[in-house]
Amino acid sequence: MTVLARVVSEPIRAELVAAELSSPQYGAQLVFWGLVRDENEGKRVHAVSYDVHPALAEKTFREIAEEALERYGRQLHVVVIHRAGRLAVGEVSVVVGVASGHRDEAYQASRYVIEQLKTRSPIWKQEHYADGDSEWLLGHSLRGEAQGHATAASEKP
Amino acid sequence: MTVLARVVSEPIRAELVAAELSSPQYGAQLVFWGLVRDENEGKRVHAVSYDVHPALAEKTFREIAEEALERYGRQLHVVVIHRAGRLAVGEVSVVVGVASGHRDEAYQASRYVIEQLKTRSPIWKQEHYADGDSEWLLGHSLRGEAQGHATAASEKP
Amino acid sequence: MLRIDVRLFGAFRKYSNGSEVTFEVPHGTTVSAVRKHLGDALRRGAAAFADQPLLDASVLADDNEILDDAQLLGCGVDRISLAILPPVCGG
Amino acid sequence: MLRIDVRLFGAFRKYSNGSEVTFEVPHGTTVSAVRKHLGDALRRGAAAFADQPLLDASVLADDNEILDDAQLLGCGVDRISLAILPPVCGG
Repeated sequence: MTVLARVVSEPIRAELVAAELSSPQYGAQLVFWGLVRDENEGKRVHAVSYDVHPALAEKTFREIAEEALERYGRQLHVVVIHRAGRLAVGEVSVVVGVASGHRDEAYQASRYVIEQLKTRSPIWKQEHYADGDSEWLLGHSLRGEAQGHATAASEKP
Repeated sequence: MTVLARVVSEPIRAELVAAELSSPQYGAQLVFWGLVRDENEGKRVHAVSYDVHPALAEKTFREIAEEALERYGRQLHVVVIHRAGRLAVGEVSVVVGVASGHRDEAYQASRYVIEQLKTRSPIWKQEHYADGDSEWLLGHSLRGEAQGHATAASEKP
Repeated sequence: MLRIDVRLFGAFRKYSNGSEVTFEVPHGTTVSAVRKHLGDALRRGAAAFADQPLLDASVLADDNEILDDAQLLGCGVDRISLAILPPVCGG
Repeated sequence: MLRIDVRLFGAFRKYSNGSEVTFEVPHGTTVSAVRKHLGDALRRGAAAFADQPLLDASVLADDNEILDDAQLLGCGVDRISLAILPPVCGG
């Protein structure tokens, strides 16, 4: 098993993700790309700023990926990369890549990682609108998340 | 909604898939890559030959993609590309890409398309082994698939 | 008579010339009867066919769709092109 | 006294200098009490804080983990660096 967990301030390159995931023993790669949309809840979005606590975020990514390996197979290879800073519409904010022998565990692990990432990672999103306004989006409280993955790890699939 | 369905004899390029899927209104892209593994059921695999009925295969891909749009959202964008011919270990045999506003429908549509593709597409796989032997793999009979998607379309999610 | 060219795919490529097999049937023959004729034609081939279970698990198709066993073939034409599709395993 | 630097994230960047806020508490103060001190310090700031529900929904963390409310801080040191993490929405 291997896990790559990164917070980056430069654009995420597809070739890097592909290279990281490829290996002759993997028959399946599943790559989720999250992108900045031009619209949210009826407002025209021009750009998004991601504020990130890098050390804690990378630690959280690793914990989540380890949980995925525990649940769906220790031979999985998981890559999690999240952008920090200001992103234009269409730019990639997050990548979750899973390589595995077969596709079933790739789909399950990929979904697990992205869902957990969204509710547990110390990352915040500020939308910049066409009208010049900006807003920090509401999110998931981390209260109850003390001792890291306690909440998620106790809830079995 | 849009659907791209192709059988190709040249290597599938990641940039082409990414370009095809990108659009400012999509917040999620999920790309499944099927690759030739170096092993199957205990035998060392050197290469795989895919025999394909191109016209029927592309029609089947379009039908399956349309079913996915019907089930998971008509705004989805689906790309299905399958290689034909002889592939070395590590080469991409199939790509299923789904772009959507949100991730849930992307995961569901992606999984639907790959599962249906594997059991309904007129594609056959011959494995070439390290010992020089070759073998056509057993598969799913298409008997009962007359009138195209009748079987799959009647079974609701 | 109706002349039928059947393109071979997958495991059927081990038989005949590896590409197709041609035979004749009366006009208005059912798909199910054509399957039997195909078996006979394959058994007569250079690389002789001896895999009836494979044929039983296969379907005949034209370039547009899989054909139903009860369908009648060859109305108004003298020659048609079909394909024999053994069990599939793409992906 | 224990000097605490709290790095601000997300919606907290609207307050203080947008980067961090510093205040002092007695040694052995609980995380939960530090949260109250943080509120007071933010309310004294240049851009004054008036979003107690946000603070209530937030957690304090060091560079390694989220801190439990009952934990005591500042054993053997005079200065620590924390972060206040409001509700998250990555991805």
